[in-house]
Amino acid sequence: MLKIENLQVYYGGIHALKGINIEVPENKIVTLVGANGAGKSTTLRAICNIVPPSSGKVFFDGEDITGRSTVDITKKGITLVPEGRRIFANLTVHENLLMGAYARNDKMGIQEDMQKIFVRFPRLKEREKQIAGTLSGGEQQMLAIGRALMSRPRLMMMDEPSLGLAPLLVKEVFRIIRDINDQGMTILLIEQNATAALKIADYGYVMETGNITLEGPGQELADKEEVKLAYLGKA
Amino acid sequence: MLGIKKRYITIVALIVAVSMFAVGCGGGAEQGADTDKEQAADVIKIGVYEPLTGTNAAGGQMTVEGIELANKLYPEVLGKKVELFIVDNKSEKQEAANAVERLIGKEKVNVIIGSYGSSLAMAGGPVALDAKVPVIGCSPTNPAVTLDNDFYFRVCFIDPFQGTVMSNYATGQLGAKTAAIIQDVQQDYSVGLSSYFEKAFKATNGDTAIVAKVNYNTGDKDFSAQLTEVKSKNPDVIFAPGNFLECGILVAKARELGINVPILGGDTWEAEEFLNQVTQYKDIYFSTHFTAEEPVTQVSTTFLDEFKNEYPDKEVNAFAALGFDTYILALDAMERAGSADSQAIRDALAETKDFQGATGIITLDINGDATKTAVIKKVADGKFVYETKVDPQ
Amino acid sequence: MNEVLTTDHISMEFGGLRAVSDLHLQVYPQEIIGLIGPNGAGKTTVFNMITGVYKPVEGQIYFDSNNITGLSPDKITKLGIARTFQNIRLFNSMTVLENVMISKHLRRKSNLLEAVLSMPKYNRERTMHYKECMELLEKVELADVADEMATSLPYGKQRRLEIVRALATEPKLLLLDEPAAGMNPNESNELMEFISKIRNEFDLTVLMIEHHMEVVMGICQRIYVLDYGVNLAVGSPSEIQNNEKVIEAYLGAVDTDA
Amino acid sequence: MDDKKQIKFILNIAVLALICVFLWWGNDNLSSFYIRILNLSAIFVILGISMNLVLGFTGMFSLGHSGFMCIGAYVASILTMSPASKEIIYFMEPITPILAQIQWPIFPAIIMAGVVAALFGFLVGIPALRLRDDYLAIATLGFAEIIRIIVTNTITITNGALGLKNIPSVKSMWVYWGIAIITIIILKKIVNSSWGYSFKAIRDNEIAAEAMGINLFSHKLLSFSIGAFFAGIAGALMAFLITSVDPTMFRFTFTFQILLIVVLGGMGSLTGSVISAVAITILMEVLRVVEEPINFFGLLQIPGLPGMRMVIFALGLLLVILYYRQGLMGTREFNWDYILNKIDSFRKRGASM
Amino acid sequence: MSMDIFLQNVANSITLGSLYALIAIGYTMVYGIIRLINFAHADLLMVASYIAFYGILVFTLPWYWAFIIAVVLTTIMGVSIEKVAYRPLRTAPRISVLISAIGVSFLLQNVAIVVIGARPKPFPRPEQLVWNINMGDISFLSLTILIPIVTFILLLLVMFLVKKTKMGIAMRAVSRDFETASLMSVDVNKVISTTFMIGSALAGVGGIMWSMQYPQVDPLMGLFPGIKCFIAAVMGGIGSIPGAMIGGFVLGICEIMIVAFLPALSGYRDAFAFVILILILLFRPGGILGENTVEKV
Repeated sequence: MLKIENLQVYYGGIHALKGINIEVPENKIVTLVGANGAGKSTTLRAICNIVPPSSGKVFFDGEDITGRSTVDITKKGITLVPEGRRIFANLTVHENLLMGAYARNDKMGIQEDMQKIFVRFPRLKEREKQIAGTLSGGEQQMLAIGRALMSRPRLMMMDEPSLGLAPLLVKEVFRIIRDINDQGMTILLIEQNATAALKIADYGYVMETGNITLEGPGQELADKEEVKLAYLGKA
Repeated sequence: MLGIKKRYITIVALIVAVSMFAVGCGGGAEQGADTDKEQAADVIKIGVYEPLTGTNAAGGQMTVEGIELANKLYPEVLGKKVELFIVDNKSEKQEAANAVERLIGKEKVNVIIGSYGSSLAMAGGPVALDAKVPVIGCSPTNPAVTLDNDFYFRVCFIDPFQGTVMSNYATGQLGAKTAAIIQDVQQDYSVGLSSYFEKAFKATNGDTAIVAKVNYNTGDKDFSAQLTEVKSKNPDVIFAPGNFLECGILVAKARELGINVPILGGDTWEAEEFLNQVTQYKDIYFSTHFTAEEPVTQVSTTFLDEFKNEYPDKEVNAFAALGFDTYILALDAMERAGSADSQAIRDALAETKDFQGATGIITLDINGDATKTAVIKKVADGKFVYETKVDPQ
Repeated sequence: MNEVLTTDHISMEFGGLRAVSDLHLQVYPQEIIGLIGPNGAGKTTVFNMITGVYKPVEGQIYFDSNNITGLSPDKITKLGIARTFQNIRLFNSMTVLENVMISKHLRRKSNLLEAVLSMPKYNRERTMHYKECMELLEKVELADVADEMATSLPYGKQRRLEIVRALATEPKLLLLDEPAAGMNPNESNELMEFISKIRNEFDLTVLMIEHHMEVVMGICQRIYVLDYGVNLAVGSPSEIQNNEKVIEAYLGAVDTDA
Repeated sequence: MDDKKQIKFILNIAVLALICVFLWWGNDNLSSFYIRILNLSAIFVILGISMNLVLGFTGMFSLGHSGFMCIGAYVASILTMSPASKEIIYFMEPITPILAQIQWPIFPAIIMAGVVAALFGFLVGIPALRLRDDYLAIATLGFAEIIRIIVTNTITITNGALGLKNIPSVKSMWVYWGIAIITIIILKKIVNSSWGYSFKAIRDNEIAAEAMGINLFSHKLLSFSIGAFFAGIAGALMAFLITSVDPTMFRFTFTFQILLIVVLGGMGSLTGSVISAVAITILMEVLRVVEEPINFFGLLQIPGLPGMRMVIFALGLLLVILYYRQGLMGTREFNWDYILNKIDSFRKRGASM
Repeated sequence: MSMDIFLQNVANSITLGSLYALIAIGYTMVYGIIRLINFAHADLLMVASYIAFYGILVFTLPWYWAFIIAVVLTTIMGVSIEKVAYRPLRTAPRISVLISAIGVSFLLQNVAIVVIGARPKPFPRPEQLVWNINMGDISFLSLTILIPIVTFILLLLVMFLVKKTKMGIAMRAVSRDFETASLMSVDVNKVISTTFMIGSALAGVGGIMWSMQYPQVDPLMGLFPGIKCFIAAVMGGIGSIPGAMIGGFVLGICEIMIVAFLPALSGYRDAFAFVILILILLFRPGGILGENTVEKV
C-alpha cells in the first residue's frame, strides 16, 4: 500500500535520512524501531511532506505522492498520530474530533464515526465538552487516536503512541492498535518500546542514524540478539 | 553564491549613490562659485521650506499656494527672473534645518520664506542666521522665533498679541465673565496662545475667571471627556487654540454635546479642513490676519481676485495670503535695497514700514515681528465671515 | 563520603499537575549516575530544578553542602554545576572556540571598562581564557575545527561540543541530558569512553539522563528510575535490569497479550 | 599572526588618519550644507549602532530609542543654555531655580546627557526587560512615549511644548564624527569582549546562555543601558546641531527610521549600521529629486510629489526584509581580515598561475 | 460631579470603548493565529475610510454601497498584505515579520500621502445614520448607540464563527499548532487568509465607524487608534475575542474617566494608556482573559 524508495532528508545541515526503503502492505502492522533521533519520526514526517524529502520517492497505492502538499496527502487517506499526541489543547474533545474529520463533508457519517469512537473510548464520551488540555496523558493519547480515525484513513501512522504513558496504559494502547488493525486498518508504527511493538507487528524495520539496519517479520526481529542488546540493554 | 552577488550589487549601488553625493559635494563647492556669478546675472532665487507632508502638511500647502500665486503674478524683480525653490520639511525639525541648509548651501538662494509651524521655523532660523541669509516667516506666531535672530522676520502678528485680542473680544464683544481653556499640550502654538489668553482674561475678569483648563495631545480624536468637563463648569466662552486637525473635531463635538457657548480660537482655524467640520454650527470665532470681505489694501483685492482665478474651487485663506505677502515683501525689500544681496535684503527688511500687503499694512518692529491689524472672523452659513478688526495699540 | 548533590525530597508542579514528587536523590563525588524513565516522567524537570530554571515547590537542593534551592541558574553554574540540553542548544552565530569562550565569561575578574579600554589586566585574562579553551579543545580533539561555525559540525561533534562548552565553566557536577540521543552504537561507545575520560581527567561527578540502555548500563555506577515523577527504583545497573517494576514501566517487557 | 596584527594596526591608523585629514579639509572647504548632512549622518551612525547593540547583538526588540534620545537632548540643552536665554525662553512658566543658573561646557553636557539617558534606560529596563519579542517592543515603545509625554508636561523643567531654543550651536565635524568614531570604537570593543559574546549568546539561545553562567537579566540590562547611553549622546548632538528641541521631535516614528538603518545595514553588524546610516541620511537628501517637479524636455510637466522619498524607503525596508533578510552585511563585519584574506587568496592564485 | 455630567461621561465611555473594541478584535484575531502585531491593521482603517470617502463624494454612490465596497476592498487588501508581506516569512523569526508589518504600515501611509495628499478631508456622515439626540442635559449623537450595537453584533458574529463553525474550529486549531492542523487536511494558508479576511473586514467597519464618529480622514489617521486598540487587545488578553471587547471598554472608560475625575492630569492621558499596558504586561502577561504560557526548556 505504501512504498518508500531511497528516501533522503536533510534537516538543517544534518543528514537525517540516508536513503531508506520501506514497504507497508495493506491490512498489516509494520513497525519502525530504533533509538531516539535515529530518524524514525523524520521518516513519517517526510511521508506527509511536513519535512520535504530531498530525494527518493513515496508511493501510496502505486501513486507517486512525493512532494505533494500535506493537505493533499492526508486527503488521500494517510493520517499521522504525531509524537507527543499534539492534541489541540485549546479545543474541546468534541472539537478535536471534528478537526479530525475536517476534510469530510458527510455530516451523518461524521456523527456515526464519532459515536463509534465514543463506544471505543468511553472516557472521551464522558469528557466530550471538556477542554482537551485538561485531559490526562492516557486520555489525550486516546483522543489523538480517535481524532486520526475520524478522517477515515486507510493508512494510520503512529509516532511513539506509548510515549510517556504508564505501563497499564501502554498495554491499553497496544491493545487498541491491534484492535484497529483487526478491523482492517493498515498501520505504520514507530516505537522506542521495541519489544512491545515488534510483538504486535507483522513486519519490522530497525533504524539507526538514518539507515535501516535490520528488517524482518516482527517476532523474528524481536528474538534477534543484536536487537535485544541495543534496545533492552540485556546481553 | 547568489547571496554574495546580491550583496555586491547592493554595495555597488550604495557606493554609486554616495559618490553621486560626493561629486555633487565637491562639484558644488567649486562650481557653486562660478554658477553663482553666472546666474546672478539673470536669476534671483527665493527658497521656500514648508511642511508639505507630516502633521503640518495642510498649513504648509496652503502657504505654498499663496507663494506660487505671487510668483506667477510678479515673476521678476530688479529686471531679473525670480526662481522659486520649494522643499518639504516633513514637519520634522532636523529636516527643516537640512532644508534651509540645502537652500542656502546647494541652491544658493538670496532669501528664504518659511515655515508654517513655529518649531520648524526655530529649527531653520539658526542655520539662516549663520549663513546670513534673511528668512521671512509667513505664519510662525511663537515670539521665540525671531528672538535673538536678526535675520528672521515675519509678516504675521505674534501670540501675545493674538491671545490678548481674543481675550478682549471675549470680554468686550461677547460679554464673557468666565472662560474655559482647552489646549494641546504638545503644541507650542496652542500652549503659548492659551497662556497669553489666560493672562489677559484674568487681568480683566479676575483670577477665578478661568473656570477650567484641560489638555489633550496632538493626534487625539476623542475630546468628549475634556468637553464634558468643560461643560460641567459652564463657562461663558471656550478658548481652544490648536491645529485645525484636532480643533475641527473638537468644536463639532462640543456642539454635539450640547455646549452652545461661543468657542474661540486662533489663526490656524482659517482652513478649509476646519470649516468642513464645523460648517453647520455658529458662534465660532477666531483671530486671523486677513479677510476677503473687507480688503484692507489695494493688494488685498488683487490677491483675492487672482486667487479666485488660480484656484477656483478653493476657499481663500489667511495662510495663502501670508505666503503671498512674504513673497511680495521679499521683492519689495530687494527693490528698496536695489540689490539681491542677502545682507542688503536683510537691512531693507528690517526697515520695512507701512508695507502694503494682502493681509494689511505691515510694519516690522525691532524684533522683526509685524505689528498689524488683527481680524476676527466667525463661522456663519457654512462660511468664514468677517466680524471685526482689532488694531494694535 | 559527603554527597556532592542531594535533592532533599523535592517536588514540582505545573498547573496542578505533579511533574516530580518527593524525589530524594544523592550523588557522591566521582560517580556517574543515570536517570532513566519514560518520556514525560519528569527527568528533565529534575535537571531544571537542580540548575535553577525551576524552583521546587517542596524540598531543598544541596550542592557541596550549600543550599542552592531557588538560586538563579547563573549563580548555580558559578558554584559548579554545568549542563547540556536534550535538544542541542549551541550558539548558532559563533564558532566552536567562541562557543567555548562564552563559558569563561563567568570566571572573569576584569570589568567592562577594562575591556573597553583594553587594559593589560583584561588582555591577560583574555589570553589566558583563550589558552585554556584551546587546551580544552585539544584534549577533546576539537581543536582542528576551533574556527568553524558550531552549526557546521556533524551531529556527533555538536553533541561533544555541548559537553565541552559545559566543561569550560569548570564544573564539579556535570548534568547531561540525553547525550547519546541520535547516536549509533559506535558513536555511543565513543561517547561512553569520552564521558569516562573527562570524568577522570576533570575530577567530575556526572548525572545523566539517557535512553540508550547500553550507555546507561555501561558506564553508570548507580541508576535512578523515574516514572510519573516518582522514584521507582534505585540501584546498580544489574539490579535495575532485574527489577520487575522497572521492566514493566520502562524496559518494555510488556505482556501485550493481556 | 603577529605580522597580520601589525598590518591591521597600521591600516587602522591609516584609515583614522585619512578620516582626520578629511575632517580637517572638510571643515574648511565643504559648504555648510554638506557639513550639516555629514554631521547628521554621524548622529544616525551613533543611533544606528547603539540600537544595533540592543536589537542585533543582544536580540532584544526594543523600540524605545527615541525616548532616550529625547532625554539626552533635553539634558544637554538645559545644561548648556545660557541663563539669559533660559529666562527669555521659559516665558510661560519660569524654569526651576536650580536649573536656571547652570551653564556647562558642551562636552561634560554631552556625557551627562548619556549618563542620564542610561540611568533612565536602567530604570525602564528593570521592568521592561522581563518581556520578550513583540511584547518588549510594544512596552519599550510605550515607555518612549511616556517619557515624551512627561517631558511635554513638566513645563518648569522642559518648557513643555514650547521647546527650547538658543541651544549653543556646534558645527565642527570634529565633534560629531569624533564622537561617532569613539562610539564605534567603544562598541566594537564591547562587541568583541566577552560581554559582547555574552550578548550574542543571549540572542542565539537564552536558555543555553543562562546555563553557561550568564545572568540574563543583568546582561540584558547592561546592553539596554549602553544603548540608552549612546542614544542620549546622539540626542545631545541632535540638540547642538539643530539648536532647538521640542518633544514632537521624538515621536516613536523616529525610532522606525533608526530601525530602518539597522535592518538595512544588517542586524548584528556594526559596520553595516555605519554604512547604512550614512547612506540613508545622504539618500534622504539625494532623493529630494523625486519630490521635485520633473520636467521632460519642457514637454511634460509632472508636479512634485511630496512624500515620495518615504515611499521609497518603506519599499526598501519591505524588500530587504522579504527577500534579503540579512540586510547589507548580515552579522558579518567589514574588516581587514576579510580584505587581507581576499588579497592573499588573490595573490596565491596569481602565483600558482 | 452632577448626575447629568456623570451620565454624559458614561455615554462617552461607551462610544469610545466600543470603537476601541471593534478595532481591537481584528488585532487579537491576527495575533491569536500568527502571533504578529499587525501594524498594518491600523492603516486599513485609513484605507477603508478613504474608499468610503471617495465612494460617496467622487463616485456619488449611496452611502451603504460606498460602505460595503469600502469593507470589501479593505478585506481584499488585508488578505493581499498577508499573502505578500507575511506569508513568505512564516518560518522566519518573529522580529522579521514584525519589521515587515512596520514596513507595510509605513508604505501604506506614505503611498496615501503621495497619492491622496497629506491634507485631511472631511468624512461625509450619512444623515440616515447620524443625528443628534438630546435627553435633558445630556446630548449625544446617534452613533453613541449605533457603534456599540454594531460592535456587539459583529462581536457575536465573530464569536459564533470562531466557536461554532468548522472554519472557526480550524482557526483555533491552527493558532495552536500549524503542523498538526495540516495533518488534519487543514489548509493552513487558507485558514490564515480567512482570519485576515475577517480581521480586515472588521478594520473596514471599524474605520468607517471611526470616521463617522470623528469625521476627518487623513493618511496618518490610523496611527493613534492603532496603538490604542492594540493596547486594548493586550489588556483583554491577546488572542481572546471577548478579551478584546473587555480591553476596549476598559481602556475607553479609563481614558474618559481620568479626564473626568482628574482634569489636571488630562495631558497625561496617552501616557496613562501605556502605563496600564506595561502594568498588565508585567503582572498579568496574558491579559485579563488571556492564558499564561511558560516556555519549555
